[in-house]
Amino acid sequence: MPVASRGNGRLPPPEMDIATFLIQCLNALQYGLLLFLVASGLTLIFGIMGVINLAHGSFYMIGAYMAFALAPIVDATFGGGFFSTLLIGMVLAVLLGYVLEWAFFSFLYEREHLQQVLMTYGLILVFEEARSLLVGDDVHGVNPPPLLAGTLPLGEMMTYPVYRLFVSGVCLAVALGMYFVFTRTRLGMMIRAGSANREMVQSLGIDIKFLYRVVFAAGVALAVLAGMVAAPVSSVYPGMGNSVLILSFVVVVIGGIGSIRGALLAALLIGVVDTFGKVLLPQAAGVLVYVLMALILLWKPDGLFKAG
Amino acid sequence: QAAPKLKVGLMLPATGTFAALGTAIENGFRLYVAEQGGKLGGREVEFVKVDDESDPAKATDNVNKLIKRDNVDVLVGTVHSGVAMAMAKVAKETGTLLIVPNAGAGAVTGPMCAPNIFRSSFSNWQTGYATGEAVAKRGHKKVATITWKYAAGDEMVAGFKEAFEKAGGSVVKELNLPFPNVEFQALLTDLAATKPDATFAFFAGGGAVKFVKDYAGAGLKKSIPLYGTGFLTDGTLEAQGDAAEGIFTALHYADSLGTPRDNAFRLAYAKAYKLQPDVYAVQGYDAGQMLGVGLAAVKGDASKKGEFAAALEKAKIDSPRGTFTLSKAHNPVQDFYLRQVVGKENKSTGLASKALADPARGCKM
Amino acid sequence: MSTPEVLLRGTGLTRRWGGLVAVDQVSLALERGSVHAVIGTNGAGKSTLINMLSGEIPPSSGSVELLGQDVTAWTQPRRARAGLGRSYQRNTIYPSFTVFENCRLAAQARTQKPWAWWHSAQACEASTSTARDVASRAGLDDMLDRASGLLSHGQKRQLEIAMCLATGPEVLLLDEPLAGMGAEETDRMLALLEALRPGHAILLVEHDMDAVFRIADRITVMVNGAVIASDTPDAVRASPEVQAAYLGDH
Amino acid sequence: MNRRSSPLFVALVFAALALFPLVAGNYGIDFVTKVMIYAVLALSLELLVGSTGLVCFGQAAFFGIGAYATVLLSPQSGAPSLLWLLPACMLAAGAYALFVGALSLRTKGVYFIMVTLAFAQMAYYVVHDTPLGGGTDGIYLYSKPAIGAWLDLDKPLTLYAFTLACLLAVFGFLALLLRSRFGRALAGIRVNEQRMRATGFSTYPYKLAAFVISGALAGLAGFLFAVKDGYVNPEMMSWHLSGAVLIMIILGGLGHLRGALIGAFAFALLQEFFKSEAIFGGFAKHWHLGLGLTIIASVALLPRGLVGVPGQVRERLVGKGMSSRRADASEVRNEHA
Amino acid sequence: MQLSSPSVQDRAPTPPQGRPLIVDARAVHAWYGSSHVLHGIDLQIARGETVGLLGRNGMGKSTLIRTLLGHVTQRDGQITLFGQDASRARPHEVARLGVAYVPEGRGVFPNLSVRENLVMAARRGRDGRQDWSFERVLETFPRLRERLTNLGSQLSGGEQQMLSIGRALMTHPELIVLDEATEGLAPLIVAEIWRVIGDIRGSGIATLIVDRDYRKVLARSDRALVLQKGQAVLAGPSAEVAADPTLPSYLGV
Ligand SMILES: Nc1ncnc2c1ncn2[C@@H]1O[C@H](COP(=O)(O)OP(=O)(O)OP(=O)(O)O)[C@@H](O)[C@H]1O
Ligand SMILES: Nc1ncnc2c1ncn2[C@@H]1O[C@H](COP(=O)(O)OP(=O)(O)OP(=O)(O)O)[C@@H](O)[C@H]1O
Ligand SMILES: [Mg+2]
Ligand SMILES: [Mg+2]
Repeated sequence: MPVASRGNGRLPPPEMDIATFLIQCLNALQYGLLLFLVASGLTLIFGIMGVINLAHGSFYMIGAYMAFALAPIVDATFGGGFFSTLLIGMVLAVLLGYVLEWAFFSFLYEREHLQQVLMTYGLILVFEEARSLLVGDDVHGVNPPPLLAGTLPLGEMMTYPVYRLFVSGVCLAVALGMYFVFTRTRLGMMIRAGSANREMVQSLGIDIKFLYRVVFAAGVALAVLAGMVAAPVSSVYPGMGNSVLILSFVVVVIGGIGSIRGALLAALLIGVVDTFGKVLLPQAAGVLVYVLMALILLWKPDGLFKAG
Repeated sequence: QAAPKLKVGLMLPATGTFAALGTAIENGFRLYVAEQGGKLGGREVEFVKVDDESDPAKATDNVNKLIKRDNVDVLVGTVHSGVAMAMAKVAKETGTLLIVPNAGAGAVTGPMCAPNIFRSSFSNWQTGYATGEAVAKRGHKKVATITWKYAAGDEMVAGFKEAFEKAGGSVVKELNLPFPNVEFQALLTDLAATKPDATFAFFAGGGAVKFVKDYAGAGLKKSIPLYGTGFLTDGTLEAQGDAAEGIFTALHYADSLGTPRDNAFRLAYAKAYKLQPDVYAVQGYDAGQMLGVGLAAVKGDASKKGEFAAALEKAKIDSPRGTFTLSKAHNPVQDFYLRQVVGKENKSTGLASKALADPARGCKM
Repeated sequence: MSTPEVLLRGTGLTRRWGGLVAVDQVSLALERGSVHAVIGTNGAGKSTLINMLSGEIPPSSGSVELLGQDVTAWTQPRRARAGLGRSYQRNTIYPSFTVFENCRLAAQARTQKPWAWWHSAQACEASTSTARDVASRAGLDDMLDRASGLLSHGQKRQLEIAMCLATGPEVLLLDEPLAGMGAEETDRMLALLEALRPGHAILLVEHDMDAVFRIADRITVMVNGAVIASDTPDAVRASPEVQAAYLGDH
Repeated sequence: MNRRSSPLFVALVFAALALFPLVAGNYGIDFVTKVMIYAVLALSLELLVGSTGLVCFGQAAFFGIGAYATVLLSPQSGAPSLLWLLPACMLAAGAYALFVGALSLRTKGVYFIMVTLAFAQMAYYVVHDTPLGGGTDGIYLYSKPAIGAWLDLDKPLTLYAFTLACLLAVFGFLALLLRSRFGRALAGIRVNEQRMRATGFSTYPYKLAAFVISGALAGLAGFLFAVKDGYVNPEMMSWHLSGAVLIMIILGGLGHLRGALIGAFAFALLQEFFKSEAIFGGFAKHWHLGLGLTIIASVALLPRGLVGVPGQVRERLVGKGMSSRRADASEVRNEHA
Repeated sequence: MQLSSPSVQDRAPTPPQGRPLIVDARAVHAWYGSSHVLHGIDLQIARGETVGLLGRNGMGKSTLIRTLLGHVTQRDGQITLFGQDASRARPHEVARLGVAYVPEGRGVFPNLSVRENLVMAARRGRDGRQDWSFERVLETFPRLRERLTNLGSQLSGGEQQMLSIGRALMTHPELIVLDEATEGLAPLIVAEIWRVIGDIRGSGIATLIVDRDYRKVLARSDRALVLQKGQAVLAGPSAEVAADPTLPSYLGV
């Protein structure tokens, strides 16, 4: 009997050549960037606006299902395929976010923060069920646009889907855009100020209600964008929102609430830990992210980058 | 005079990841009952449903609801193994008839086996074992396995390994990832570095879709053939698209088996639900058949468990998948097909394993 | 008179915030029976000094001695229990509690008995009577049952002082107690300090120069973290340096 | 704001619970037993969240540890004695709480929430991924604990009575605790920890003590749950349960012990209501929708949770609007801004 | 001119003839929940005028201000700002009319740097004025220049006060409302603030000021209003108010 199989889980320790190592680094990077994209909407609504948004996963799911359900309709009416679907999806998301903020959140800011937990929990249930009623409970795949459907050779036997590069690109663009808006523009300053003292912001002539409605809408749009962009990679299935929710919070919190740089770094760190953890420490792969979070927060109780 | 209605408790997932499976099983079951004119064993059937949410922490309560509140005569359920384990425990304690239409946990017809507990689907071990035989037969020597780290995955891999090593092959790498993580890239890279002859995979639902797509996307499909238990490509082909084309899997059912029995079933199902049936629908349907057979033997008196079990143990169930019998531990002894994805179908290419019985390790009955 | 007893002594206290030296080698001694005022430009480091003395933040270097013991390594609560009380420049109250409960909870710090979980806190005579007493001394008799978050700004300032007194400290570090108080309350507060003076050592940080010169026994002047003068009120008032840096034409 | 629970209401609730078995069937007893267990769990969390201001998102871990300890410590044959098994389970949960609390109390706010989640997830993966507790399929309890012959928790009615006694004991204990000096100190920590420290309270030991008590009480709930079901599964430690308990106490109304009680019952009853086929027929499978909409409506209409309903009704009757509350809240918040 | 509460009919605040009123509030009432805090107060401010608001702690000064600015929503009475009805206006609308607010307790944004606190507020005045540039604010408060990158929460109390005033100036208001603006400031800076108030008065900006130093307020303002338990008990030109024999009793001195 070959030596290699000596009972369950007792296989020779994994070893890695340079090429494999480099590919794994690429995987880690790419996964980290995807994570950031998924968490970006939360960074905005939770990290910067300060609304504890459990429904983030639902917005993400809505995005993914839009990519699936909207694409044929958009393609038939407007043409342009994937990219026009993205555009139209974002427009719808902004509308959705705007209306949601108006109907469900505008009166919550002055209340105890935990009320938001309850509200967004209710929203999760509603969205998940609405999804079930509208599109059913089946698993669906979404194809990347033909333009990005190719693969690139990687190592001896592997290839790398071009679409994943595109996802990483979108993520970097989102990260840069958010960073710029929040740290360099007055809009960003107003938003951050609003999370600290709404009354004073109003006293400076800023319509905080409108401002926050817009920001919330933008947060929803980002989550939906993430869902739509990730759909071809992750496929579309019931409960998909749930599975990204906690991880998104982990990203935002490890990075330091309110810090976009921090969130990006945290996402990349998780990417590395998860990727190499699965290969090098498969027994503990499930907890590694949480161990990472616990260690970082015990070391730096305010996350990697304190907001500011 | 009319006998009192027979209460059938359906404990299936109506929400969550497995909702679609729950629906298919229920449809199959109801189809059979409808075919019998709404009666089994001479008694009109009444359904009571509970959404088990695939949450084992709520499972005991949900079963109790059916047994204590609704006083059902028979329990049918469920998809999730952990939930099924809780059901089996209650069924065993209360003596209520239980037919498991999907969950493949070995224990249900192993250590937990009981005269009143039956399964119309498969055991995890069975599916893995059948695949192992098939992969060995196709001439592969070194295989890597990959699955989620949870009971079903472990059991399937164990079954696969048992058959594959028996046939002289060797498992060179066992890859796991935490359930329900779907980020496969790292493990695929690892797989490529290992260079096995073939890969054996078990995933289901969204995870299966993503895995198959990622496998193809990473270019491994061409160099390292992918095998799996049937769940890898069942109910997911539409979503997997081209990435699944050509993949071999083993399961106790296949699309367009072409037998008259299957054709009739598929036609009836499609007519009733405007949907194509899948393996889950078949399992639900057969749960109905098994109940019908048992109840016929006891003339609708569900309390005569001994006779009910005896009848089923002798019975040949005329399933759309092909006839099967029940083992001593009440698990189907059935044929497994080696299927290949062609177009949007899992086409049978022949038998992977004939009349395969679960060893029912740990069952004392 | 015997030699005055030093209750609190800071020696060589320094605090850096990044590159900024907020407090630079400051030493001072608070004696029983005297009011020691610390004045200085905005951002001179007065509050930071109080924070270091009370243990709220650790000094970058230097040491603190309380009632003859080196307490540099002690936590803030421990110093507080040993007899060090402070007030904050920014209101630091329990806004959702009543005024009475604010004071009572502060008084409870002296008899904590956390293990006595079957005793009602309200039944503790010592803390309730102290609470009433300090509230009345701070001029809050009429407000005992008001939620303290709903008080006017000046009333909150009064409460801030009441809570500091409730712990019965021997050493009081008061960070701008008069800020936000009207003329009447200012007078009341100065009378209160006057009454506390015997038996206590009081550090008073204030920008109200009339008040400072009325009550202080000794004045330390800080500019940019460093002490530029520490002397009797008259000497400080006369110092041209202090006038240029802080007092102006006062 | 003084938080006096209304003793009459609570007395009525407990009286109703005591009399309930007289009118209920088997299932009713089972169901209420379950809800009472959740109420114990909710109370344990209320001590942290509502009273101390520590939002713990890992309560399921202590619950699960209590439950797993029950099963793992029970001998294979013969009923274990309640007398040592129950304390042992609470001790096990309390010990983990001590460990988790000692570390996680270094952080604050949302960071604290996430660290407690992290530690709960670690416990979850230990039972999920290792054979220790039967892995993902869970393990069974073979014989239920008892004290001699007169208290056998295998009998549903006995279990009901025992659970009710536990609930009453926990409620009473917490009510006393919260009005004691210890409880007031916790309240002070919730509102303004900085001031607490400045007046001489070492807040860390206080918080840690609250955390351990809470963990042990959650362990008690876990024990009862394991005994009731005779089956434990890793999902008992998942964050979904931690979240659900949090939802219960928010729904009931934070800052009131009876809020936890009301919340646990309301949450369970709402689920049952919307799941009921008798009322909703085929639509019952979409029960999430009804539950979700109800929760949303309750947030919108009941700013103080369910416990605030009587007060709101009174205000309505007297004709006093809600704007006063809003002014108050914003004022109080700005204090910390 | 309108009269305020009956007891002071003879000393109604009459703004200088010919200058347009920018604030004209009549019979203003305000409530916090069920407690009635303001009982019908009249207040007029003309362009470029400095008006002082006096009274002991808790008499309703801040409440009057917050009512005018739209922060207190339970209110009654007629409020006209810059000729427009603002009885129900929301705070940001009031601010955009050209009213800047330096609240008691400062209201500095703790999570923004000093620079950001200032920059975010910048806005042109009603007539397009932009004389209060970032630079000019820093010249007025040099201490802030050294602290530009610090967060609001890292400032000393006085620095926060300077920042709050500087921020108000960056909005180029027509009326600046200072609620205890000199609290916690060193005497030199206080003198500087009073000088700035004089400056802006010179440039035609009106000021409504609350300050504990009532002598300074009366000396530097055109008119003054004294509140007692939510009612105006004295009102008129500052010199007259200062000379009123009842004044000390209202201020508790
Ligand atoms: N947490 C901090 N981080 C960085 N700098 C700080 C921090 N806290 C205070 N400072 C700086 O330290 C210096 C001293 O501040 P401190 O509050 O002690 O001044 P102060 O003398 O009390 O002034 P004021 O009279 O204005 O209250 C200030 O320049 C302030 O900006
Ligand atoms: N949010 C609130 N809710 C209820 N009552 C309040 C609220 N804010 C203030 N009050 C009360 O209204 C009265 C007037 O308060 P206001 O703040 O206007 O006083 P003030 O004259 O500004 O006093 P100070 O000089 O102390 O700032 C006070 O008695 C105060 O207790
Ligand atoms: Mg200071
Ligand atoms: Mg005021």
